[in-house]
Amino acid sequence: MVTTETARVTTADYAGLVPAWCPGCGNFGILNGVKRALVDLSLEPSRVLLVSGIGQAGKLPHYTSGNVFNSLHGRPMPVAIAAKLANPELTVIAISGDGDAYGEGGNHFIHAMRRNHQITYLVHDNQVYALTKGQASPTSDSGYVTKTTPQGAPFPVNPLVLAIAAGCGLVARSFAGDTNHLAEMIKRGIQHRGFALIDILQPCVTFNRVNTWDWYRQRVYKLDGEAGYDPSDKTVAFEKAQEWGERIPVGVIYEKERPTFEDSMPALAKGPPVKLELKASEAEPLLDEFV
Amino acid sequence: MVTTETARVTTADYAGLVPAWCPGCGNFGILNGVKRALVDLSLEPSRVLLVSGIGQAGKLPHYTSGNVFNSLHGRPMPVAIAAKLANPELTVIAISGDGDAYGEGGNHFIHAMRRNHQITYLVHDNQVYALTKGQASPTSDSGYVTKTTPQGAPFPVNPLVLAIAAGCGLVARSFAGDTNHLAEMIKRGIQHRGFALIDILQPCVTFNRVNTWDWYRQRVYKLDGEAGYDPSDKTVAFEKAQEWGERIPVGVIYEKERPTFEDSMPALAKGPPVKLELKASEAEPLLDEFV
Amino acid sequence: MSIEVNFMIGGEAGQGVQSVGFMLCKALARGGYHIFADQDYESRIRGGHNFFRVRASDSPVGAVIEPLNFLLALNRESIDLHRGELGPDGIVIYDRAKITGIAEGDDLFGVPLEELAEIAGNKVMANTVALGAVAGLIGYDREKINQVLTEQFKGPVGEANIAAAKAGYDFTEQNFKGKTGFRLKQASDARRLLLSGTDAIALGAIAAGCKFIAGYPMTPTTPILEYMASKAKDHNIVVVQPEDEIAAINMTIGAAYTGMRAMTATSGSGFCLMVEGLGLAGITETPAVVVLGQRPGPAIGLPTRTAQEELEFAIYSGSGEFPRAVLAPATIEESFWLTTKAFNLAEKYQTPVILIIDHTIATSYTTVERFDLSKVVIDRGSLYPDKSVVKPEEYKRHQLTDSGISPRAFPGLSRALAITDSDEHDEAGHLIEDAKTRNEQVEKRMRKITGMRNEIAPPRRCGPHTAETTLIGWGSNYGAIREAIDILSKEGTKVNALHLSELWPFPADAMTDALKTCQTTYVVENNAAGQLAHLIRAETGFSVSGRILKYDGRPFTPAIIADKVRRKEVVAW
Amino acid sequence: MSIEVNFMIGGEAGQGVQSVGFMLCKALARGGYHIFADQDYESRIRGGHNFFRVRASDSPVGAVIEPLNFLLALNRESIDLHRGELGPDGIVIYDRAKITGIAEGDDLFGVPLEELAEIAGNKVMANTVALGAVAGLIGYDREKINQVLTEQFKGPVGEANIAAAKAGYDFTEQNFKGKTGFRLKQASDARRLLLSGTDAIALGAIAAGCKFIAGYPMTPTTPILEYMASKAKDHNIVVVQPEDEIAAINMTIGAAYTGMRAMTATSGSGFCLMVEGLGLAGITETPAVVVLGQRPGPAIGLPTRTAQEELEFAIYSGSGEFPRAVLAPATIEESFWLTTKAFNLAEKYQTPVILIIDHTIATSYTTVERFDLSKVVIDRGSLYPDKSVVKPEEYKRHQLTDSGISPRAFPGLSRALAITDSDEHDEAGHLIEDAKTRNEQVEKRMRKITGMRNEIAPPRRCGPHTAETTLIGWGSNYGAIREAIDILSKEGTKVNALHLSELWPFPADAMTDALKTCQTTYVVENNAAGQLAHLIRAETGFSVSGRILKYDGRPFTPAIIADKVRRKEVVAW
Ligand SMILES: Cc1ncc(C[n+]2csc(CCOP(=O)(O)OP(=O)(O)O)c2C)c(N)n1
Ligand SMILES: Cc1ncc(C[n+]2csc(CCOP(=O)(O)OP(=O)(O)O)c2C)c(N)n1
Ligand code: SF4
Ligand code: SF4
Ligand SMILES: [Mg+2]
Ligand SMILES: [Mg+2]
Repeated sequence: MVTTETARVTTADYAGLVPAWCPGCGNFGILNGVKRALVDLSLEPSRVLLVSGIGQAGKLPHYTSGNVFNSLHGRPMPVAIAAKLANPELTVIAISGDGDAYGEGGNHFIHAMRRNHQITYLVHDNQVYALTKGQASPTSDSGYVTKTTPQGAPFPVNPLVLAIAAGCGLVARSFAGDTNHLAEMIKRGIQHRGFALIDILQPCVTFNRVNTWDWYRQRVYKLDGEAGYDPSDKTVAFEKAQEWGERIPVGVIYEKERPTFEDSMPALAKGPPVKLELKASEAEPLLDEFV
Repeated sequence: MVTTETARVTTADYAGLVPAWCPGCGNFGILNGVKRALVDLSLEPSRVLLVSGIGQAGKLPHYTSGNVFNSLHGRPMPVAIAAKLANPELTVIAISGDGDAYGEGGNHFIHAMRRNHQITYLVHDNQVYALTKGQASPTSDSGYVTKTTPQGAPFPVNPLVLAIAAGCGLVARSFAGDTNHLAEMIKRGIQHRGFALIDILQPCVTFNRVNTWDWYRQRVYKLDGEAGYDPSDKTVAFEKAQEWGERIPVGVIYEKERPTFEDSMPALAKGPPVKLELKASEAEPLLDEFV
Repeated sequence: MSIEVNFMIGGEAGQGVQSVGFMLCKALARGGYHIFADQDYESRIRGGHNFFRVRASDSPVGAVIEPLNFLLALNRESIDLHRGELGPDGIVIYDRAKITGIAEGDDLFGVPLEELAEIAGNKVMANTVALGAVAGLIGYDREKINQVLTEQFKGPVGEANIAAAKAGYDFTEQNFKGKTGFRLKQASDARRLLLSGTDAIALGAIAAGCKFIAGYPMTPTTPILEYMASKAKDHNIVVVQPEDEIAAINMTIGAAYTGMRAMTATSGSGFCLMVEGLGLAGITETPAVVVLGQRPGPAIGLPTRTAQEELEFAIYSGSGEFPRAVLAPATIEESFWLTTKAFNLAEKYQTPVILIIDHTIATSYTTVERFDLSKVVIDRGSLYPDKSVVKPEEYKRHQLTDSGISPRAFPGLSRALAITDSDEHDEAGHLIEDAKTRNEQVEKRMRKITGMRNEIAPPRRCGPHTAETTLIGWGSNYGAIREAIDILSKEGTKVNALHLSELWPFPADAMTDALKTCQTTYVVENNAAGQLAHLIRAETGFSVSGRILKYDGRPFTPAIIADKVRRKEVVAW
Repeated sequence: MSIEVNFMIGGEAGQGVQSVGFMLCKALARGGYHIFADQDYESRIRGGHNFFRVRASDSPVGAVIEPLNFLLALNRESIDLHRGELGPDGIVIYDRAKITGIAEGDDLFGVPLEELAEIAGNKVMANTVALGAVAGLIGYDREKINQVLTEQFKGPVGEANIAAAKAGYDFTEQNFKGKTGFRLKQASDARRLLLSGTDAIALGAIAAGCKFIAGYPMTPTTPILEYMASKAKDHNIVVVQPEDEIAAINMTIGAAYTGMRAMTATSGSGFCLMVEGLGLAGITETPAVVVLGQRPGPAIGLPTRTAQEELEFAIYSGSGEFPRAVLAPATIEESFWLTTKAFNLAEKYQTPVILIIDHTIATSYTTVERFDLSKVVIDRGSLYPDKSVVKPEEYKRHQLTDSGISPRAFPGLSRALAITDSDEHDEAGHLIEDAKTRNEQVEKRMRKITGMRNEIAPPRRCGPHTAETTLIGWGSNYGAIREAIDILSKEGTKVNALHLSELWPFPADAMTDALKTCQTTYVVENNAAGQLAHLIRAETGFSVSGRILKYDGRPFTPAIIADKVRRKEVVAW
């Protein structure tokens, strides 16, 4: 198929390899949500860059289309950040598992949010290290028993609370079981000016026997159905983000725009840095300063 | 001087090398606060372990007494955590600069708090990388100009907000200019069951020409003077912790006890693991399981 | 005539390939057989193609070999891919109802696995039926199978599985009796241990008194962490799964500084994040045992496969110069003993010790004679006598000594203050700037290398003292090399081997000596660069004649090595 | 007779030692002198003891030497420590009012520095008075000093400083005229650049078209980051100071993948945190230029001093095996050129390139002839032609080729999709498990080494073609070695040198050839292990006769090397 700038983008453009995930895995729903969002936004695959980490979540980019950088465990964020700085015309989506994002990648997570890079971050949150066969993750519920935590996992990290605290511009949660909602959140994330976190509840049918499809389904409720919820109120958002257990809110928990990191970079003034011509003579006036 | 268990601990016991800090540096006040707190608590130096990182702050342990592990930049926390697990009878104090704690060490910071290790964490927050000569730190105010951020530093991290979000049990701020208050906070930290963060406003007279002694003095006010402030209310604390600019609160911003990581470790049941006898025969019954 | 049977269980991830394979090993080991078994699996949890090879023999075995005698095919792909690996009398056991349309042949032994499982209670037990079917084909003691099943599955599930196994057993016994020549009776009464490499290391660590492990999950060493965690309560082991590997190594150092025997385990990517910590252990003179399980790189590479690509990385990594030991067990049994040695070297020389293994060692299973724990030495090195400090200044953590070793005191256990620093420091542990103290401390640390080198084992020679060709190896290739020697010597080619299990400080003198009598020399390594060959030249000046290299992530077999030697199919320098 | 003067400015941190030293260099360089200057400072911001040595000559110089002609002592300690380093006619300039009670001597030239400064406006300008005083003593052109002061201090402050310098100048001219034999007039009209090593690298990077740098501050490479930041606006350079070095290397890779020339700079500890990223660059075939500034380790070690302890670390670090280049400039001038080469190698071979320097190169200043920027080559390697992709599948990021090099396409710049993975992958960049594809990709990557090796410069020979003794060096020791040869040859000892500036892929054939004519061979290295000697043996089998090692954090001087050669004071293998 010859795609041209004007051709409509369809789901077929986002076809990819056959997923190596377990049947019934929540990741399939996420994959569909990603495709739906990109098609809805009419983004050509060649204008999209998917940067992922290592884990089951990290494989997603191979199962759709676009530019792909499948990076190290915990490290998609710095790769994504630099790619966006190098070419701000790209739509850059970073993809992690909960271990990738909040464990190994925790430091990048905090700092990417405070600096407010123009990235949409999708975290497949199955509350477990799936690819390595079921150890506790930073989001595993307190007391969650695994082979490395026979005494039960410690107090978890709440990524949404942390994101609000770190200055994230758009903080949202969605559920792998609701592709429409998820696609909506991803679109919101891409359209948000600044960093957007979408933490996605993702059942892992093989290793997480506690936070199952049913477990999530029984608890998840949509925030936009909540009368008067104001996602721009940080304190309200902080409280809402802490809600976990009997009821789990999904939707945009917090949103507030502020200047992005890219805004502060004088280097981007002349357009995408990657398009600048390279010439040695540029250093000529600098030499004068050393005479 | 022969110190014995019963001898009174005095400031002399906490004498150390001559500091290599600049005259007028806020670190001197912090050093005094640390000594005062340890003497007030009658802690023998041999029962105290000071684990520091690299930076001006990281040198502190050499200027007093106690067991000392001056570790890598950004890494005092994991060393401190393990030492505490190995010998819970030690009073373990971790010491960092703002770069050490919130930059290089950011991931350990978040996770140490959520797991709630029994550590007191002193962060000398001078809002600058001092030892490396004045680059922006994660707590540098927005727009702060340094040689690496001529366009001004990006949005800073607020360590107290982050700490509350990550589940820290005791979240406090103090000021290097008020040794009494600081000593008080350090004592509160040591006495708190669980992780205690004391972020200490520390003027760097050489590199930070914005957040000076005067700048802090004009803004700092004590929270305990604030009628009805309830540090056990997380939402209130979250709001208070965000206060920065014209007025900067010092004192205990948030405190709530919850089970510590040590509590969850079955290995500690028989006393300090470091005191257990090592014998190969312990593996004998395990061999049977492989027959 | 020696008895030897070679099985493969093949199927998708999630089909239970590993568990059937393991139970078969266990049952055969209980019958006194020597076992060597390896696993081939993908970096996914369901689907794809996995297999598990089990070799059982009445004499010790240390590698997988070709051809197969039994292929237990849990899916079609297993037949497509591996039928060709069967020997002349080889047999495929499969479910004729599920797998159809394969080329007919005498090798096909159809068993209604799912049907029999359903009758026994649930078709998920098809694997157990298969296990029973294999046992039936070789006429193996039913009791041994039942025992293993009872241990694996408790209560009523166990009973159902026993019924399922019985169904499989009865079926093959009734339908195929006499159609195969393999009969495995009890080989001996030996009660050997059946262990993987990670089991052996975890046991070695516990026997050595290690009560602290911090580790971030990573194939292939996660099972060490998991095993230690499973024993945390009963054996008072502090087990921490921290946020990343940087925390893991620094925790290991923190615990060791405080006086515990402490370790961490990882593989290449995680080890990358630990190398700054190695230097910290080096300069603070803190023992730290690090298990490095190699898999093919660079970066993530092939996460579930084998390699030997990080020898030079293990030896040279970290900022600055400091002593370290690098030990590379050749077998699962040696993994146990070198783990205990690692702790002794680490504590005696107060420096990091890296136990480098390959994925094959980590994930294979073998039978070993029960470890005689009375032979385990726990040598904690030089300790500062308790209570002897009157003034805190008296104790100097980094005291200059002839051996370079300064007595250790631990914080809080006496009045001695343990003071140390990642900056260059004086004897007392305080940071310094002057050249003289710097020189003293560098030289002190470097002197420890002399002591360590004296404790390093020389290369082990296998086969005849002199030979036309000498194979030089390290790590798990030991098993395959040894059998390659046998194959070649049966053909009249005199081949021997030099195997290095203790690689750093490099036993240069012993190696130089050993090489003197060698003619043609080939290293055998699972990498593309020939790192051991390079190291040997760096340390002795000796250049090997050629390199037998394999970097596809799969282990060597004896036949592959023998073939390369025969054809002189080696990579020149 | 050649003119040559040797100055030292000594004082506490915070007293302005560095700025006086630098201004002196600048003023002398403007007079056509060749300069070599180095810095000795502690890891603290105020206090302690610092000194700055300036050597000015009418012919090119590349090292500091003994003895001193002028010691500008800003505090007492400087006199105590360095008076003994003065030559027969040496002079101490100091403030007699502030520093009292020193043993009298003809060498003491007291100048009321603070008093004169106060008269000129403020006693903080005592340093400027001192600068003027030195200039007065050597009768140097006042205008040159004034120029430099005006550039350094703007407006009225500049004028006050000019007055202060004048006061110092007048004082020494009036009081000490004729008491010293050193007169420095304009040496030539040459308009050379005065640069530190980090300046040269930053300029090289900008000339090479590097417009992306991510770096976390660390001595001695922070100034590269800072310089690039100062030019960010005018030269459209993206400069990021991220949270840690892990982010820095991964950002560098991200930017390079997207099509920019990108770099990062650090020293040992930070490099430790980057080695996982090296492997990522290796397997994703992404160019990445990493500057590694060495200081004495292990761990933090001596943060503000010099070392060469990370050569083997640079070469062997990272998980798995992948091609890389390691370049080690011998001089500040070469730092510029090798930086431009680093970008070319990185992009042509799509792999990481490490520019390894020592603290001495980084922080010394020297004069160099103005770089001819028309000689700078920007070779971006094989690029996939734009717009040529009809189906996205057509472009294969990791296409197999004879050279191992696959054309690069950048995301978003054409329809070609740039797909890559840290897992082993196929040509299209998707992760794989099979042995065949694995082998193809390993071999493809390794083939790039052949191309790279052809671009590596052979060792440079200095001195006579044959000699009794050959000194083998790398990094900043080049300057000292060259002068050591001169010293020894004047004594009638024939010595030459082989210097390696491009160390990996190691130029093994050229080195083997070069070594053929050598008799006694000594490596000269700032480390305790003799890493270059070890590398040479690993790569060529050649064992050097001995090692001249220095690991106290201070640079070699020509005299130290000459002395060691004379006394054969070398470390044997
Ligand atoms: C540095 C490093 N450490 C550890 C690993 C091993 N590893 C691979 S995936 C993974 C965790 C996966 O968990 P998560 O990120 O939650 O992803 P999931 O598989 O659950 O989707 C780990 C620890 C690695 N590849 N690299
Ligand atoms: C891994 C690593 N990166 C960088 C450095 C260099 N370094 C030393 S101290 C420091 C920052 C100091 O800032 P901070 O932690 O705020 O301490 P301060 O000096 O301000 O007290 C840095 C970047 C290092 N030692 N190790
Ligand atoms: S292991 Fe869990 S996360 Fe991974 S593919 Fe299977 S169900 Fe999904
Ligand atoms: S540089 Fe700043 S933080 Fe460091 S000692 Fe001086 S005043 Fe204190
Ligand atoms: Mg997960
Ligand atoms: Mg600071």
